[in-house]
Amino acid sequence: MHIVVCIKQVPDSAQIRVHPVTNTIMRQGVPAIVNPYDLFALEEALRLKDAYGGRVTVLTMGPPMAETALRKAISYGADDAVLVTDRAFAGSDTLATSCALASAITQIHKDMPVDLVFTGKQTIDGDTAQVGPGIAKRLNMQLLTYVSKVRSVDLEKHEIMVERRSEGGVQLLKTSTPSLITVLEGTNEMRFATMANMFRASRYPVKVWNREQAGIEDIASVGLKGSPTVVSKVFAPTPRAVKAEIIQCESNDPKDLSVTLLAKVFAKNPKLENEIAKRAA
Amino acid sequence: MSVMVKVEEKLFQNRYKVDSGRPHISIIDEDKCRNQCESQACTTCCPAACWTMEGNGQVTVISDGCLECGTCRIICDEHRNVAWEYPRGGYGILFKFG
Amino acid sequence: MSEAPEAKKPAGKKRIELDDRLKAYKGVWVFIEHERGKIHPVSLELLGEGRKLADSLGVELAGVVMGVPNDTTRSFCFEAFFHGADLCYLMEDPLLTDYRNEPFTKGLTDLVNKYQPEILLLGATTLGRDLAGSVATTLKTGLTADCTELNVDLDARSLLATRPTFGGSLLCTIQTLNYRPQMATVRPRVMPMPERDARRDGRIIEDKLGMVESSIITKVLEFIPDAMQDKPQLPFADIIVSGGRGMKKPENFKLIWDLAQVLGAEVGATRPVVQAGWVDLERQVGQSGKTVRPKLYIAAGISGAIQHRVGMDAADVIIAINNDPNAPIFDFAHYGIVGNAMTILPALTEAFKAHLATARKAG
Amino acid sequence: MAEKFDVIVVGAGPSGNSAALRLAEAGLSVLQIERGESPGSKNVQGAILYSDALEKLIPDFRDDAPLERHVIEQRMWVLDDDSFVGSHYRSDSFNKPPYNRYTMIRSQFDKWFSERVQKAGALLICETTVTNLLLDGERVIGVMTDRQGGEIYADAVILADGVNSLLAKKAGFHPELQPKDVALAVKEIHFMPQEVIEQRFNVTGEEGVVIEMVGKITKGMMGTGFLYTNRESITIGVGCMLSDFKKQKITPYQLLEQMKAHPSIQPMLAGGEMKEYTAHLIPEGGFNAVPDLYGDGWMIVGDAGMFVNAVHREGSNLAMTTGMHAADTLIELKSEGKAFTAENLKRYKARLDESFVMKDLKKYKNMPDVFHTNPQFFNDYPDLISQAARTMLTVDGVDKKTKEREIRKSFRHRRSLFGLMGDAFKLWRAFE
Repeated sequence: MHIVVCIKQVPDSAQIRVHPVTNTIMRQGVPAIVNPYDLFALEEALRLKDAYGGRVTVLTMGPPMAETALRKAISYGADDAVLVTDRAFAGSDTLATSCALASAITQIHKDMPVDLVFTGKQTIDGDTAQVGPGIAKRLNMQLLTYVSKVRSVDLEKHEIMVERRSEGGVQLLKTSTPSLITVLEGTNEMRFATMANMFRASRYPVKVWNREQAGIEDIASVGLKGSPTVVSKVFAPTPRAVKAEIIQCESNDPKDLSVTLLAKVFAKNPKLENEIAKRAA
Repeated sequence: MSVMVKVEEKLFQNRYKVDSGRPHISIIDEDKCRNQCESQACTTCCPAACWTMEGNGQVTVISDGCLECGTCRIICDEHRNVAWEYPRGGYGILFKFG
Repeated sequence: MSEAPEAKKPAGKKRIELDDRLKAYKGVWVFIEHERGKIHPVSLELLGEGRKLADSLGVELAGVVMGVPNDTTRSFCFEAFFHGADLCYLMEDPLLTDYRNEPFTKGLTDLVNKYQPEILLLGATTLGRDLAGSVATTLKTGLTADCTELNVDLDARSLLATRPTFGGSLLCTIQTLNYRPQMATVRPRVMPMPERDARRDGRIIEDKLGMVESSIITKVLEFIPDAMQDKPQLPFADIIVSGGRGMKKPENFKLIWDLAQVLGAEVGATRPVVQAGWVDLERQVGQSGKTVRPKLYIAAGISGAIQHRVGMDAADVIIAINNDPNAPIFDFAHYGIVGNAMTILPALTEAFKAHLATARKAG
Repeated sequence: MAEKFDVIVVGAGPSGNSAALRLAEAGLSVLQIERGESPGSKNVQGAILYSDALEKLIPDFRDDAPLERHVIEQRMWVLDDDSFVGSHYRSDSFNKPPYNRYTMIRSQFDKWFSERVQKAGALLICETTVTNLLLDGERVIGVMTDRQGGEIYADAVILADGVNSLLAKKAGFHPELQPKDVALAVKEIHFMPQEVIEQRFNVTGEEGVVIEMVGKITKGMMGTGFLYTNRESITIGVGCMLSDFKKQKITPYQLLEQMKAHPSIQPMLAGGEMKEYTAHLIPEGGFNAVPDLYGDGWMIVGDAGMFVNAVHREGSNLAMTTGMHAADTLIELKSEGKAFTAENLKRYKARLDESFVMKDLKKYKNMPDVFHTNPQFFNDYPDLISQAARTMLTVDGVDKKTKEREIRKSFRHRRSLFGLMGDAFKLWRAFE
């Protein structure tokens, strides 16, 4: 079984702060990490490999420094790693990204047929959840999003059974391979790499492909040209014109403050008073 | 001059990868902290306020916000009651600037 | 949508030239999501928003209903009319029983190609995101996920889709260039629910799916509904009492629960509090948690970081309690008390109790 | 099959990087193990880089090292509760390349340094904690890590694992540190626009300022405060002896917060945004606290070996120099075909004794004791000095001669004349 796991190197968005005064984004010291959602996909793929045998190839598109993310994936136990990087990819939106990744998967497939493609459910920087479905459609693979568990794989029949999270419950789905699975978060915990894999990762020669090597002939299908959407504006949320009315009273006693507050709130929002009274009754 | 400081506000700016369920610092003998230690210096000198003195006189440590400086271990020189290891590789504080 | 956006121009709208072929695309569509006999509220919220977009563009608003052939499915068209749709595209087929990507993608893609809407909106739910991503790629058009605000640039008839980015620290506006339809998914509870008007009516246009079961590879073997435990339903709560890091200790969160109980409210929390394990993930309000739209939101010990704000600032009334008078929460709360949440909360709980007792006597 | 190397270097800070660089350049097989996510992610320093030591290792370091500002001005402040008396030393000679001192941000610097090391051929493995040394009798034959299959072998292990020096302790090479031998420093980094920093500190371009502070900010504890200007940020911190923290039961972040609120310091930080809060121990035991530095198959370098000159606030340069000498010792022995035995590794100590490292430490060897036994240096004097300045500078109709007399009186009042002379003598002896 050959599983390709698509990962992305992202800024650790939890570390991004906006300057309170100037409202500008502060990028200093924001480290690049493997998209946390992708780690669930990688671990799920590694578990399948442990159970059924086969190989796991990690794939990413990004700047040269994204190699670090791939090396990390190797340390967890992935067998191969491919970095697709080219200036032509700059400005790619999700459609163009899925085009490039789909093409790279086709190239990987030539060396060793791909049975499954795994990705995280979304990235933490873009949060779009579109690249996975995009790759599946381009490669004409069965798409299984928000998968919480891979129940079984039948290699001979090319069948796979998964649990998929949907609104209000879980769908038990059966489909055939090749298929693309986006993995739900919290479904597993990434393993602690072995020493042998740490050595392997630090010596592994990551395959670096440019646009041609990734099999993308049409330059207009990637980068800015291949992106239907464009970011026209990035801005900080505007502060509400009127600031909070700060409740004050002479005593500054919590009790008096509370009573004053309620009187003010209910005087202005009589409906709210009825609402609360109704609930409390 | 007294200044209100919330160390949580400071630690919030830091980046951590917490190894949940595997604290890297622990108390060897809790009874020693309660009954034999007079200074309980760890509860005032830890720069990340990981150590607290509970109402019942017991000292507890929660190492999630630990800056891995070593103060608590060295300061416990009379009792040597702190089991102190570095966190597992890659876990713990991750300085953005250092 | 570019994933780590850099504005290509400092600000404002992008001048977009549209091919003649694409000028034929007209109308605003909302995909009506339903599961087990109920419309997902986000679809109705989108009808309200779609109505505004359609009116400003001078076009019709359509609902798209796909499901098994029965009265319930058909009744969703009428619900769509009551909430603002002018017409509905109805596709009924036994293959559309449970949601599966393949038949729904084909059905929706066919409808788009046949009737050519200029804007297509879906809820940012598991279903909506799955379907939107597939349809957009199949149509090779642009899709903006998780929007919090929609507008149109009338000159170019271009959808201006605004969404949080960089983990919610900033907002960005995204436009679809020379492609149609312009697709967007919108988070539940971000847009207000429109008034239901049962006198409204509309046209139903029916279409066939044109697939047979044997051509669909993925089979649903079973649906396991979530155990009916009382999971918090924050997005639909009318009153929420939330606590942040300013509550200092997990024990202090009891004060939040006490007030919530008196008000019949849900309890919410900020990300750091959830991360520290003081309350369940289900209760997290904000960018990486739930978006809420209650009538009353009480924020105690919450500084008001943007990550939290994007999840709750649509609340009708926000009351903030914080000991830092400069905390950003006071910039967008309606009422504020500067003080220690640990002493204010119990007093507030008592004040509500007393007030409700008087109200009950009077009523 | 367990891996085997000529040398394992534990830690990728300045001392470990220097050793690994040197060894790799000489063609030895080197494995460097770092417990942080990347080199620098566990490391804390003020930070000032003295170029001399690094220049010996990487002569062209200025071309691409991530340096912040070169220091053209050194200020010394003595603070009481609400004022300071200070001296500024600014010299144009500091402003002529090649510069001698730079401010830097350690996480960036260490990463850069490590890249150089890897380019030279050393293998780096991060996110891996060395938990123990592998011993064959007295001889160190490798390390044990916290990963499955974690035994790795080497002919020599260089311990560059920082001030806590857990590995040597576990192996029984030296005892636990004493609270009197380490200082605890806490600091914060505050970001603000470059222009603001330049205006506020009267510098342009890449020029920088360093302020060292003593006085009431340390509440009578032996220690100093510091403020360094980086390109777009300011580092502010305070460090005091751990034994004093313990004795006085002072909470470090409270101390820092009060220092930041000092009317002379607060305006320098106004408008900035704090982005990180760090704490670190500094080995300040000096010459007398330096442990055994070598044995069969092992050597200690950097902070782990107490190599800090507390008086001149030098550390990273000593770290680099000791790392370099440790490496050079191994390279020399290897070329002579000699084993890395304790007997042969004596040469490491000999090299250090010959270098400025030991000479400087020896020069100030009594310094720590002087301050430990004489708290007045950090307590009474700042008050007195600042009172003196205030008295002199206040125009109030009192003649200067009377003022001088008052100042002398106040000094004598707080410390007897005998005490004053004694202090001067002690200090002089320590520096001598």
